[in-house]
Amino acid sequence: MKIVTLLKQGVLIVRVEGELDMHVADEFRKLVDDAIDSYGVKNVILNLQEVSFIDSSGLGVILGRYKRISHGGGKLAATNVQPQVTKIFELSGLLTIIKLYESENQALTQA
Amino acid sequence: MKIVTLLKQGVLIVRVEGELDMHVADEFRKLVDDAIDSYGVKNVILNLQEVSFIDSSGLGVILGRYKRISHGGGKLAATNVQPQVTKIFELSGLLTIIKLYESENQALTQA
Amino acid sequence: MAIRNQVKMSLQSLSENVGIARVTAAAFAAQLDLTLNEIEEIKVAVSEAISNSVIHAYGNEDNGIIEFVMNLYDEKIEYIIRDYGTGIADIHLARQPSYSSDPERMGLGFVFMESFMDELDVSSEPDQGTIVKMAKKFQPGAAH
Amino acid sequence: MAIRNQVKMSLQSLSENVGIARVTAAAFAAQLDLTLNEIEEIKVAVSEAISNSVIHAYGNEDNGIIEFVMNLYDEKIEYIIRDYGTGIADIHLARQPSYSSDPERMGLGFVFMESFMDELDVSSEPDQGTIVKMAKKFQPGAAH
Ligand SMILES: Nc1ncnc2c1ncn2[C@@H]1O[C@H](COP(=O)(O)OP(=O)(O)O)[C@@H](O)[C@H]1O
Ligand SMILES: Nc1ncnc2c1ncn2[C@@H]1O[C@H](COP(=O)(O)OP(=O)(O)O)[C@@H](O)[C@H]1O
Repeated sequence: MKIVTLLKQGVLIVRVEGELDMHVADEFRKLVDDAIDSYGVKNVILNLQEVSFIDSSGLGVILGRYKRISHGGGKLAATNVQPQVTKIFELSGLLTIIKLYESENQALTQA
Repeated sequence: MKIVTLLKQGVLIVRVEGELDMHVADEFRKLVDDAIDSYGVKNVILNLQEVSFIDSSGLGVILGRYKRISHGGGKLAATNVQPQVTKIFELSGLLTIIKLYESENQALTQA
Repeated sequence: MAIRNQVKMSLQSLSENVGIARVTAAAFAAQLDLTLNEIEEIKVAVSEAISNSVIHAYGNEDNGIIEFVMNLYDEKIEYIIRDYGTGIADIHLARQPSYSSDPERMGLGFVFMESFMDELDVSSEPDQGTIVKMAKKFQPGAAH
Repeated sequence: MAIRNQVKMSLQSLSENVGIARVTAAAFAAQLDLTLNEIEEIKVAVSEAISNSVIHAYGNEDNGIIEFVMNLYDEKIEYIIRDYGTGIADIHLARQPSYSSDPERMGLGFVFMESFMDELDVSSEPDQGTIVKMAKKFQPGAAH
Protein backbone atom coordinates (compact mmCIF):
# COMPACT_ATOMS: atom_id res chain seq x y z
CA MET A 1 0.00 0.00 0.00
CA LYS A 2 1.12 3.52 -0.78
CA ILE A 3 -0.31 6.79 0.45
CA VAL A 4 0.18 10.33 -0.81
CA THR A 5 -1.21 13.21 1.25
CA LEU A 6 -1.67 16.81 0.15
CA LEU A 7 -3.71 19.88 0.99
CA LYS A 8 -6.28 21.31 -1.46
CA GLN A 9 -8.34 24.35 -0.43
CA GLY A 10 -7.75 23.56 3.24
CA VAL A 11 -8.92 19.95 2.86
CA LEU A 12 -6.61 16.96 3.38
CA ILE A 13 -6.51 14.73 0.32
CA VAL A 14 -5.34 11.16 0.90
CA ARG A 15 -4.57 9.22 -2.27
CA VAL A 16 -4.39 5.51 -1.54
CA GLU A 17 -2.92 2.76 -3.70
CA GLY A 18 -3.17 -0.98 -3.04
CA GLU A 19 -5.39 -3.51 -1.33
CA LEU A 20 -7.05 -2.34 1.87
CA ASP A 21 -7.09 -5.41 4.09
CA MET A 22 -5.97 -6.30 7.62
CA HIS A 23 -2.35 -6.43 6.55
CA VAL A 24 -2.21 -2.72 5.77
CA ALA A 25 -4.96 -1.50 8.14
CA ASP A 26 -2.63 -0.42 10.95
CA GLU A 27 -0.27 1.41 8.63
CA PHE A 28 -3.19 3.11 6.88
CA ARG A 29 -4.61 4.27 10.21
CA LYS A 30 -1.28 5.65 11.37
CA LEU A 31 -0.48 7.46 8.12
CA VAL A 32 -3.89 9.13 7.90
CA ASP A 33 -3.96 10.09 11.58
CA ASP A 34 -0.45 11.54 11.35
CA ALA A 35 -1.42 13.54 8.28
CA ILE A 36 -4.55 14.92 10.01
CA ASP A 37 -2.40 15.97 12.96
CA SER A 38 0.45 17.47 11.02
CA TYR A 39 -1.74 19.41 8.55
CA GLY A 40 -4.15 20.33 11.37
CA VAL A 41 -7.24 19.93 9.16
CA LYS A 42 -10.90 19.10 9.87
CA ASN A 43 -12.06 17.69 6.54
CA VAL A 44 -10.61 14.73 4.66
CA ILE A 45 -11.10 13.33 1.16
CA LEU A 46 -9.98 9.77 0.44
CA ASN A 47 -9.14 9.24 -3.21
CA LEU A 48 -9.56 5.49 -3.72
CA GLN A 49 -8.92 5.37 -7.47
CA GLU A 50 -6.01 2.95 -7.04
CA VAL A 51 -7.66 0.78 -4.39
CA SER A 52 -8.49 -2.47 -6.16
CA PHE A 53 -9.65 -4.41 -3.13
CA ILE A 54 -11.26 -3.76 0.23
CA ASP A 55 -12.72 -6.06 2.86
CA SER A 56 -14.26 -5.51 6.29
CA SER A 57 -10.85 -4.83 7.86
CA GLY A 58 -10.29 -2.03 5.35
CA LEU A 59 -13.79 -0.68 5.93
CA GLY A 60 -13.17 -0.77 9.68
CA VAL A 61 -10.18 1.50 9.48
CA ILE A 62 -12.06 3.94 7.22
CA LEU A 63 -14.97 3.96 9.68
CA GLY A 64 -12.47 4.62 12.48
CA ARG A 65 -11.12 7.65 10.59
CA TYR A 66 -14.71 8.84 10.02
CA LYS A 67 -15.41 8.67 13.75
CA ARG A 68 -12.29 10.59 14.60
CA ILE A 69 -12.91 13.28 12.00
CA SER A 70 -16.61 13.75 12.74
CA HIS A 71 -15.79 13.94 16.42
CA GLY A 72 -13.73 17.03 15.61
CA GLY A 73 -16.63 18.47 13.59
CA GLY A 74 -15.12 17.48 10.22
CA LYS A 75 -16.36 15.58 7.20
CA LEU A 76 -15.01 12.53 5.37
CA ALA A 77 -15.66 11.88 1.67
CA ALA A 78 -14.38 9.27 -0.77
CA THR A 79 -13.75 9.77 -4.48
CA ASN A 80 -12.98 7.77 -7.61
CA VAL A 81 -14.18 4.55 -6.00
CA GLN A 82 -13.95 1.40 -8.15
CA PRO A 83 -17.19 -0.60 -8.62
CA GLN A 84 -16.20 -3.62 -6.49
CA VAL A 85 -15.21 -1.27 -3.65
CA THR A 86 -18.44 0.71 -4.02
CA LYS A 87 -20.38 -2.54 -3.63
CA ILE A 88 -18.62 -3.29 -0.34
CA PHE A 89 -19.35 0.24 0.88
CA GLU A 90 -23.01 -0.19 -0.03
CA LEU A 91 -23.43 -3.57 1.64
CA SER A 92 -21.78 -2.37 4.83
CA GLY A 93 -24.09 0.61 5.23
CA LEU A 94 -21.08 2.94 5.19
CA LEU A 95 -22.68 4.98 2.39
CA THR A 96 -25.15 6.45 4.88
CA ILE A 97 -22.29 8.28 6.58
CA ILE A 98 -19.56 8.64 3.95
CA LYS A 99 -20.43 10.31 0.65
CA LEU A 100 -18.89 9.20 -2.62
CA TYR A 101 -17.86 11.64 -5.36
CA GLU A 102 -16.51 11.14 -8.84
CA SER A 103 -13.44 13.27 -8.39
CA GLU A 104 -11.51 15.24 -5.80
CA ASN A 105 -12.76 18.50 -7.30
CA GLN A 106 -16.37 17.38 -7.23
CA ALA A 107 -15.95 16.47 -3.56
CA LEU A 108 -14.31 19.84 -2.86
CA THR A 109 -17.10 21.86 -4.47
CA GLN A 110 -20.10 19.79 -3.40
CA ALA A 111 -19.13 18.51 0.06
CA MET B 1 -5.46 -18.27 -23.90
CA LYS B 2 -7.17 -16.67 -26.89
CA ILE B 3 -6.09 -16.72 -30.51
CA VAL B 4 -7.20 -14.60 -33.45
CA THR B 5 -6.01 -15.53 -36.95
CA LEU B 6 -6.21 -13.41 -40.08
CA LEU B 7 -4.55 -13.04 -43.47
CA LYS B 8 -2.48 -9.94 -44.37
CA GLN B 9 -0.76 -9.78 -47.78
CA GLY B 10 -0.83 -13.58 -48.02
CA VAL B 11 0.78 -14.06 -44.62
CA LEU B 12 -1.01 -15.71 -41.69
CA ILE B 13 -1.12 -13.44 -38.66
CA VAL B 14 -1.70 -15.18 -35.33
CA ARG B 15 -2.53 -12.84 -32.46
CA VAL B 16 -2.11 -14.60 -29.15
CA GLU B 17 -3.38 -13.53 -25.74
CA GLY B 18 -2.55 -15.16 -22.41
CA GLU B 19 0.17 -17.19 -20.73
CA LEU B 20 2.01 -19.66 -22.96
CA ASP B 21 2.70 -22.61 -20.69
CA MET B 22 2.14 -26.37 -20.81
CA HIS B 23 -1.54 -25.94 -19.96
CA VAL B 24 -2.28 -24.17 -23.25
CA ALA B 25 0.51 -25.67 -25.41
CA ASP B 26 -1.65 -28.38 -27.03
CA GLU B 27 -4.47 -26.00 -27.82
CA PHE B 28 -2.02 -23.45 -29.23
CA ARG B 29 -0.43 -26.08 -31.48
CA LYS B 30 -3.78 -27.26 -32.75
CA LEU B 31 -5.17 -23.77 -33.43
CA VAL B 32 -2.07 -22.61 -35.30
CA ASP B 33 -1.75 -25.82 -37.33
CA ASP B 34 -5.42 -25.71 -38.27
CA ALA B 35 -5.09 -22.08 -39.36
CA ILE B 36 -2.01 -22.88 -41.50
CA ASP B 37 -3.94 -25.72 -43.15
CA SER B 38 -7.16 -23.86 -43.73
CA TYR B 39 -5.55 -20.68 -45.06
CA GLY B 40 -3.00 -22.72 -46.99
CA VAL B 41 -0.15 -20.29 -46.29
CA LYS B 42 3.62 -20.64 -46.09
CA ASN B 43 4.61 -17.70 -43.90
CA VAL B 44 3.39 -16.97 -40.38
CA ILE B 45 3.69 -13.97 -38.06
CA LEU B 46 3.01 -14.46 -34.36
CA ASN B 47 1.86 -11.26 -32.69
CA LEU B 48 2.74 -11.78 -29.02
CA GLN B 49 1.73 -8.36 -27.72
CA GLU B 50 -0.75 -9.87 -25.24
CA VAL B 51 1.47 -12.74 -24.13
CA SER B 52 2.54 -11.87 -20.61
CA PHE B 53 4.29 -15.12 -19.79
CA ILE B 54 6.16 -17.89 -21.57
CA ASP B 55 8.21 -20.82 -20.31
CA SER B 56 10.03 -23.68 -22.02
CA SER B 57 6.75 -25.48 -22.79
CA GLY B 58 5.52 -22.41 -24.64
CA LEU B 59 8.84 -22.07 -26.46
CA GLY B 60 8.65 -25.73 -27.42
CA VAL B 61 5.37 -25.33 -29.21
CA ILE B 62 6.64 -22.22 -31.05
CA LEU B 63 9.76 -24.14 -32.10
CA GLY B 64 7.50 -26.96 -33.30
CA ARG B 65 5.54 -24.51 -35.49
CA TYR B 66 8.85 -23.13 -36.81
CA LYS B 67 9.97 -26.61 -37.84
CA ARG B 68 6.72 -27.34 -39.59
CA ILE B 69 6.68 -24.01 -41.43
CA SER B 70 10.33 -24.05 -42.47
CA HIS B 71 9.90 -27.62 -43.67
CA GLY B 72 7.34 -26.26 -46.15
CA GLY B 73 9.76 -23.50 -47.17
CA GLY B 74 8.02 -20.82 -45.11
CA LYS B 75 9.20 -18.30 -42.51
CA LEU B 76 8.11 -17.63 -38.95
CA ALA B 77 8.44 -14.21 -37.32
CA ALA B 78 7.28 -12.82 -33.98
CA THR B 79 6.20 -9.25 -33.29
CA ASN B 80 5.36 -6.96 -30.38
CA VAL B 81 7.18 -9.22 -27.93
CA GLN B 82 7.17 -8.10 -24.28
CA PRO B 83 10.58 -7.73 -22.57
CA GLN B 84 10.28 -10.75 -20.24
CA VAL B 85 9.28 -12.93 -23.21
CA THR B 86 12.13 -11.54 -25.32
CA LYS B 87 14.53 -12.54 -22.55
CA ILE B 88 13.29 -16.13 -22.63
CA PHE B 89 13.64 -16.20 -26.43
CA GLU B 90 17.20 -14.92 -26.11
CA LEU B 91 18.28 -17.39 -23.44
CA SER B 92 16.85 -20.31 -25.38
CA GLY B 93 18.73 -19.52 -28.56
CA LEU B 94 15.43 -19.27 -30.45
CA LEU B 95 16.41 -15.80 -31.70
CA THR B 96 18.91 -17.39 -34.09
CA ILE B 97 16.01 -18.91 -36.04
CA ILE B 98 13.00 -16.71 -35.33
CA LYS B 99 13.25 -13.00 -36.00
CA LEU B 100 11.54 -10.43 -33.82
CA TYR B 101 9.87 -7.29 -35.23
CA GLU B 102 8.26 -4.33 -33.57
CA SER B 103 4.97 -4.59 -35.43
CA GLU B 104 3.08 -6.78 -37.86
CA ASN B 105 3.67 -4.25 -40.63
CA GLN B 106 7.40 -4.13 -39.98
CA ALA B 107 7.51 -7.90 -40.18
CA LEU B 108 5.49 -7.88 -43.41
CA THR B 109 7.77 -5.36 -45.14
CA GLN B 110 11.14 -6.54 -43.80
CA ALA B 111 10.75 -10.30 -43.50
CA MET C 1 -19.97 -35.40 -6.64
CA ALA C 2 -16.46 -36.01 -7.85
CA ILE C 3 -13.74 -33.47 -7.14
CA ARG C 4 -12.25 -32.29 -10.43
CA ASN C 5 -9.38 -30.38 -8.93
CA GLN C 6 -8.08 -29.79 -5.43
CA VAL C 7 -5.45 -27.43 -4.12
CA LYS C 8 -4.49 -27.46 -0.46
CA MET C 9 -2.55 -24.74 1.33
CA SER C 10 -1.14 -24.42 4.77
CA LEU C 11 -0.39 -20.91 5.96
CA GLN C 12 1.14 -19.33 9.02
CA SER C 13 -1.15 -16.88 10.80
CA LEU C 14 0.55 -13.80 9.42
CA SER C 15 -1.34 -10.86 7.97
CA GLU C 16 0.82 -11.07 4.82
CA ASN C 17 -0.76 -14.42 4.06
CA VAL C 18 -4.28 -13.07 3.79
CA GLY C 19 -3.39 -11.50 0.45
CA ILE C 20 -1.52 -14.61 -0.71
CA ALA C 21 -4.55 -16.80 0.05
CA ARG C 22 -6.82 -14.35 -1.76
CA VAL C 23 -4.66 -14.35 -4.90
CA THR C 24 -4.48 -18.15 -4.92
CA ALA C 25 -8.25 -18.40 -4.43
CA ALA C 26 -8.76 -16.14 -7.44
CA ALA C 27 -6.29 -18.14 -9.55
CA PHE C 28 -8.10 -21.34 -8.60
CA ALA C 29 -11.42 -19.75 -9.61
CA ALA C 30 -9.91 -18.64 -12.93
CA GLN C 31 -10.24 -22.24 -14.16
CA LEU C 32 -13.90 -21.36 -14.57
CA ASP C 33 -15.53 -18.79 -16.82
CA LEU C 34 -16.67 -16.71 -13.88
CA THR C 35 -17.26 -12.98 -14.21
CA LEU C 36 -14.74 -10.54 -12.75
CA ASN C 37 -17.43 -9.63 -10.27
CA GLU C 38 -17.78 -13.22 -9.07
CA ILE C 39 -14.01 -13.50 -8.68
CA GLU C 40 -14.01 -10.31 -6.60
CA GLU C 41 -16.74 -11.77 -4.39
CA ILE C 42 -14.70 -14.91 -3.80
CA LYS C 43 -11.67 -12.77 -2.91
CA VAL C 44 -13.61 -10.83 -0.29
CA ALA C 45 -15.17 -13.95 1.26
CA VAL C 46 -11.81 -15.74 1.46
CA SER C 47 -10.13 -12.63 2.84
CA GLU C 48 -12.71 -12.42 5.63
CA ALA C 49 -12.36 -16.06 6.65
CA ILE C 50 -8.55 -16.08 6.67
CA SER C 51 -8.43 -12.71 8.47
CA ASN C 52 -10.74 -14.14 11.17
CA SER C 53 -8.35 -17.03 11.76
CA VAL C 54 -5.39 -14.66 12.08
CA ILE C 55 -7.18 -12.11 14.27
CA HIS C 56 -9.69 -14.04 16.35
CA ALA C 57 -8.51 -17.66 16.39
CA TYR C 58 -4.84 -16.87 16.94
CA GLY C 59 -5.10 -13.37 18.42
CA ASN C 60 -2.52 -12.08 15.93
CA GLU C 61 0.10 -14.56 17.14
CA ASP C 62 2.12 -15.60 14.11
CA ASN C 63 2.69 -19.27 14.94
CA GLY C 64 -0.82 -20.55 14.28
CA ILE C 65 -1.52 -22.73 11.25
CA ILE C 66 -4.37 -22.10 8.84
CA GLU C 67 -5.38 -24.84 6.44
CA PHE C 68 -6.98 -23.68 3.25
CA VAL C 69 -8.49 -26.23 0.85
CA MET C 70 -9.95 -25.41 -2.56
CA ASN C 71 -12.17 -27.94 -4.31
CA LEU C 72 -13.57 -27.77 -7.79
CA TYR C 73 -16.71 -29.81 -8.44
CA ASP C 74 -18.85 -30.02 -11.57
CA GLU C 75 -21.24 -27.34 -10.36
CA LYS C 76 -19.57 -25.55 -7.51
CA ILE C 77 -16.27 -24.23 -6.30
CA GLU C 78 -15.60 -24.71 -2.60
CA TYR C 79 -13.21 -23.07 -0.14
CA ILE C 80 -12.58 -24.53 3.30
CA ILE C 81 -10.67 -22.52 5.91
CA ARG C 82 -9.65 -24.31 9.07
CA ASP C 83 -7.78 -23.12 12.13
CA TYR C 84 -6.86 -24.67 15.49
CA GLY C 85 -7.39 -21.53 17.55
CA THR C 86 -9.80 -20.24 20.18
CA GLY C 87 -12.97 -21.42 18.45
CA ILE C 88 -16.39 -19.76 18.62
CA ALA C 89 -18.61 -20.42 21.63
CA ASP C 90 -21.86 -19.20 20.07
CA ILE C 91 -21.85 -19.48 16.29
CA HIS C 92 -25.37 -18.11 15.94
CA LEU C 93 -24.37 -14.94 17.78
CA ALA C 94 -21.07 -14.66 15.87
CA ARG C 95 -22.91 -14.73 12.54
CA GLN C 96 -25.26 -11.85 13.47
CA PRO C 97 -24.61 -8.76 11.37
CA SER C 98 -22.53 -6.21 13.28
CA TYR C 99 -21.64 -8.64 16.03
CA SER C 100 -17.97 -8.61 16.87
CA SER C 101 -16.10 -9.66 19.98
CA ASP C 102 -13.64 -6.88 19.14
CA PRO C 103 -15.03 -3.35 19.59
CA GLU C 104 -12.64 -2.04 16.93
CA ARG C 105 -14.06 -4.35 14.24
CA MET C 106 -17.26 -4.11 12.22
CA GLY C 107 -18.72 -7.58 12.61
CA LEU C 108 -19.26 -7.84 8.85
CA GLY C 109 -17.00 -10.80 8.05
CA PHE C 110 -19.70 -13.46 8.14
CA VAL C 111 -22.16 -11.06 6.48
CA PHE C 112 -19.84 -10.73 3.48
CA MET C 113 -19.12 -14.47 3.33
CA GLU C 114 -22.86 -15.13 3.31
CA SER C 115 -23.72 -12.43 0.75
CA PHE C 116 -20.93 -13.34 -1.66
CA MET C 117 -21.08 -17.12 -1.58
CA ASP C 118 -24.01 -19.48 -2.23
CA GLU C 119 -23.27 -21.81 0.66
CA LEU C 120 -21.72 -21.09 4.05
CA ASP C 121 -21.23 -23.58 6.83
CA VAL C 122 -19.43 -22.79 10.08
CA SER C 123 -18.48 -25.36 12.67
CA SER C 124 -16.41 -24.67 15.74
CA GLU C 125 -15.41 -26.00 19.10
CA PRO C 126 -14.05 -23.71 21.83
CA ASP C 127 -10.27 -24.17 22.20
CA GLN C 128 -10.26 -26.65 19.30
CA GLY C 129 -10.70 -24.35 16.36
CA THR C 130 -13.05 -23.41 13.56
CA ILE C 131 -13.94 -24.74 10.11
CA VAL C 132 -15.54 -22.38 7.60
CA LYS C 133 -16.79 -24.02 4.42
CA MET C 134 -18.15 -21.92 1.63
CA ALA C 135 -19.06 -22.50 -1.97
CA LYS C 136 -20.16 -20.70 -5.07
CA LYS C 137 -22.31 -22.49 -7.63
CA PHE C 138 -21.93 -22.07 -11.34
CA GLN C 139 -23.48 -23.36 -14.53
CA PRO C 140 -22.01 -26.71 -15.52
CA GLY C 141 -19.84 -26.14 -18.56
CA ALA C 142 -18.32 -22.96 -17.18
CA ALA C 143 -14.97 -24.72 -16.82
CA HIS C 144 -12.28 -23.80 -19.34
CA MET D 1 18.59 -19.00 9.55
CA ALA D 2 15.07 -18.55 10.88
CA ILE D 3 12.11 -18.91 8.53
CA ARG D 4 10.12 -15.68 8.55
CA ASN D 5 7.17 -16.99 6.60
CA GLN D 6 6.20 -20.33 5.16
CA VAL D 7 3.40 -21.30 2.80
CA LYS D 8 2.86 -24.93 1.84
CA MET D 9 0.75 -26.13 -1.06
CA SER D 10 -0.31 -29.51 -2.24
CA LEU D 11 -1.43 -29.75 -5.86
CA GLN D 12 -2.84 -32.44 -8.11
CA SER D 13 -0.72 -33.10 -11.19
CA LEU D 14 -2.99 -31.16 -13.53
CA SER D 15 -1.72 -28.68 -16.09
CA GLU D 16 -4.18 -26.07 -14.71
CA ASN D 17 -2.23 -26.06 -11.48
CA VAL D 18 1.03 -24.91 -13.05
CA GLY D 19 -0.46 -21.42 -13.45
CA ILE D 20 -1.96 -21.49 -9.95
CA ALA D 21 1.41 -22.39 -8.42
CA ARG D 22 3.09 -19.63 -10.45
CA VAL D 23 0.63 -16.98 -9.29
CA THR D 24 1.01 -18.06 -5.66
CA ALA D 25 4.81 -18.06 -5.96
CA ALA D 26 4.65 -14.49 -7.27
CA ALA D 27 2.28 -13.42 -4.47
CA PHE D 28 4.65 -14.96 -1.92
CA ALA D 29 7.57 -13.07 -3.48
CA ALA D 30 5.55 -9.82 -3.40
CA GLN D 31 6.27 -9.63 0.35
CA LEU D 32 9.71 -8.45 -0.76
CA ASP D 33 10.68 -5.37 -2.68
CA LEU D 34 11.84 -7.38 -5.66
CA THR D 35 11.82 -5.93 -9.16
CA LEU D 36 9.15 -6.99 -11.65
CA ASN D 37 11.94 -8.70 -13.54
CA GLU D 38 12.93 -10.79 -10.51
CA ILE D 39 9.31 -11.79 -9.96
CA GLU D 40 9.08 -12.87 -13.61
CA GLU D 41 12.20 -14.98 -13.17
CA ILE D 42 10.71 -16.71 -10.16
CA LYS D 43 7.52 -17.39 -12.12
CA VAL D 44 9.44 -19.05 -14.96
CA ALA D 45 11.58 -21.17 -12.62
CA VAL D 46 8.55 -22.37 -10.62
CA SER D 47 6.62 -23.02 -13.80
CA GLU D 48 9.43 -25.25 -15.11
CA ALA D 49 9.71 -27.28 -11.93
CA ILE D 50 5.98 -27.86 -11.51
CA SER D 51 5.57 -28.65 -15.23
CA ASN D 52 8.32 -31.25 -14.92
CA SER D 53 6.46 -32.99 -12.10
CA VAL D 54 3.25 -33.05 -14.13
CA ILE D 55 4.88 -34.15 -17.39
CA HIS D 56 7.86 -36.30 -16.44
CA ALA D 57 7.23 -37.53 -12.90
CA TYR D 58 3.57 -38.37 -13.40
CA GLY D 59 3.46 -38.75 -17.20
CA ASN D 60 0.48 -36.41 -17.42
CA GLU D 61 -1.61 -38.63 -15.13
CA ASP D 62 -3.79 -36.34 -13.03
CA ASN D 63 -3.71 -38.25 -9.75
CA GLY D 64 -0.15 -37.48 -8.70
CA ILE D 65 0.52 -35.13 -5.82
CA ILE D 66 2.97 -32.24 -6.00
CA GLU D 67 4.09 -30.59 -2.80
CA PHE D 68 5.15 -27.00 -3.11
CA VAL D 69 6.75 -25.23 -0.14
CA MET D 70 7.69 -21.56 -0.06
CA ASN D 71 10.06 -20.28 2.63
CA LEU D 72 11.04 -16.72 3.35
CA TYR D 73 14.35 -16.22 5.14
CA ASP D 74 16.15 -13.00 6.05
CA GLU D 75 18.25 -13.05 2.90
CA LYS D 76 16.66 -15.49 0.52
CA ILE D 77 13.33 -16.75 -0.73
CA GLU D 78 13.16 -20.48 -1.31
CA TYR D 79 10.83 -22.71 -3.35
CA ILE D 80 10.80 -26.47 -2.91
CA ILE D 81 8.93 -28.67 -5.41
CA ARG D 82 8.51 -32.30 -4.51
CA ASP D 83 6.83 -35.13 -6.37
CA TYR D 84 6.52 -38.89 -5.79
CA GLY D 85 6.82 -39.89 -9.44
CA THR D 86 9.29 -41.67 -11.71
CA GLY D 87 12.38 -39.91 -10.41
CA ILE D 88 15.52 -39.09 -12.39
CA ALA D 89 18.14 -41.82 -12.91
CA ASP D 90 20.99 -39.51 -13.94
CA ILE D 91 20.60 -36.00 -12.54
CA HIS D 92 23.84 -34.78 -14.10
CA LEU D 93 22.58 -35.78 -17.55
CA ALA D 94 19.11 -34.38 -16.91
CA ARG D 95 20.56 -30.97 -16.06
CA GLN D 96 22.55 -30.70 -19.31
CA PRO D 97 21.26 -27.91 -21.55
CA SER D 98 19.05 -29.32 -24.33
CA TYR D 99 18.82 -32.75 -22.75
CA SER D 100 15.28 -34.05 -22.64
CA SER D 101 13.94 -37.57 -22.38
CA ASP D 102 11.02 -36.35 -24.50
CA PRO D 103 11.92 -35.57 -28.14
CA GLU D 104 9.09 -33.02 -28.31
CA ARG D 105 10.53 -30.94 -25.48
CA MET D 106 13.41 -28.49 -25.42
CA GLY D 107 15.40 -29.61 -22.41
CA LEU D 108 15.57 -26.05 -21.10
CA GLY D 109 13.67 -26.45 -17.83
CA PHE D 110 16.73 -26.91 -15.62
CA VAL D 111 18.63 -24.29 -17.65
CA PHE D 112 15.96 -21.70 -16.85
CA MET D 113 15.79 -22.72 -13.18
CA GLU D 114 19.54 -22.33 -12.94
CA SER D 115 19.72 -19.02 -14.81
CA PHE D 116 16.85 -17.39 -12.95
CA MET D 117 17.56 -18.51 -9.39
CA ASP D 118 20.72 -18.12 -7.29
CA GLU D 119 20.64 -21.64 -5.86
CA LEU D 120 19.38 -24.88 -7.38
CA ASP D 121 19.56 -28.27 -5.79
CA VAL D 122 18.03 -31.41 -7.31
CA SER D 123 17.75 -34.72 -5.54
CA SER D 124 15.95 -37.74 -6.90
CA GLU D 125 15.49 -41.46 -6.50
CA PRO D 126 14.13 -43.59 -9.36
CA ASP D 127 10.51 -44.62 -8.64
CA GLN D 128 10.56 -42.58 -5.42
CA GLY D 129 10.33 -39.08 -6.78
CA THR D 130 12.21 -35.82 -7.08
CA ILE D 131 12.90 -32.79 -4.90
CA VAL D 132 13.86 -29.52 -6.54
CA LYS D 133 14.99 -26.79 -4.18
CA MET D 134 15.71 -23.34 -5.50
CA ALA D 135 16.30 -19.96 -3.95
CA LYS D 136 16.78 -16.36 -4.86
CA LYS D 137 18.87 -14.12 -2.66
CA PHE D 138 18.06 -10.52 -1.91
CA GLN D 139 19.44 -7.64 0.09
CA PRO D 140 18.38 -7.88 3.74
CA GLY D 141 15.84 -5.14 4.32
CA ALA D 142 14.01 -5.76 1.08
CA ALA D 143 11.03 -7.08 3.02
CA HIS D 144 7.99 -4.79 3.17
N1 LIG E 1 -11.89 -18.32 13.07
C1 LIG E 1 -12.43 -17.78 14.19
N2 LIG E 1 -11.98 -18.13 15.41
C2 LIG E 1 -12.51 -17.61 16.54
N3 LIG E 1 -13.52 -16.71 16.55
C3 LIG E 1 -14.01 -16.31 15.36
C4 LIG E 1 -13.50 -16.82 14.13
N4 LIG E 1 -14.19 -16.27 13.11
C5 LIG E 1 -15.10 -15.45 13.70
N5 LIG E 1 -15.00 -15.47 15.04
C6 LIG E 1 -15.86 -14.73 16.02
O1 LIG E 1 -17.03 -14.30 15.33
C7 LIG E 1 -17.16 -12.88 15.44
C8 LIG E 1 -17.80 -12.32 14.19
O2 LIG E 1 -16.94 -12.49 13.07
P1 LIG E 1 -17.07 -11.54 11.82
O3 LIG E 1 -18.50 -11.51 11.36
O4 LIG E 1 -16.07 -11.96 10.82
O5 LIG E 1 -16.73 -10.08 12.35
P2 LIG E 1 -15.36 -9.41 12.86
O6 LIG E 1 -14.21 -10.17 12.29
O7 LIG E 1 -15.44 -8.02 12.35
O8 LIG E 1 -15.39 -9.47 14.34
C9 LIG E 1 -15.75 -12.38 15.70
O9 LIG E 1 -15.76 -11.11 16.34
C10 LIG E 1 -15.17 -13.49 16.56
O10 LIG E 1 -15.57 -13.34 17.91
N1 LIG F 1 10.27 -34.10 -11.66
C1 LIG F 1 10.86 -34.93 -12.56
N2 LIG F 1 10.59 -36.27 -12.54
C2 LIG F 1 11.17 -37.10 -13.43
N3 LIG F 1 12.03 -36.69 -14.40
C3 LIG F 1 12.33 -35.39 -14.47
C4 LIG F 1 11.77 -34.44 -13.57
N4 LIG F 1 12.26 -33.22 -13.89
C5 LIG F 1 13.09 -33.40 -14.92
N5 LIG F 1 13.15 -34.69 -15.29
C6 LIG F 1 13.99 -35.28 -16.36
O1 LIG F 1 15.01 -34.35 -16.69
C7 LIG F 1 14.94 -34.02 -18.07
C8 LIG F 1 15.36 -32.58 -18.31
O2 LIG F 1 14.42 -31.70 -17.73
P1 LIG F 1 14.27 -30.22 -18.27
O3 LIG F 1 15.62 -29.57 -18.31
O4 LIG F 1 13.23 -29.54 -17.46
O5 LIG F 1 13.79 -30.38 -19.78
P2 LIG F 1 12.40 -30.85 -20.42
O6 LIG F 1 11.30 -30.69 -19.40
O7 LIG F 1 12.22 -29.97 -21.59
O8 LIG F 1 12.58 -32.30 -20.80
C9 LIG F 1 13.53 -34.34 -18.48
O9 LIG F 1 13.43 -34.60 -19.87
C10 LIG F 1 13.22 -35.55 -17.64
O10 LIG F 1 13.74 -36.72 -18.20
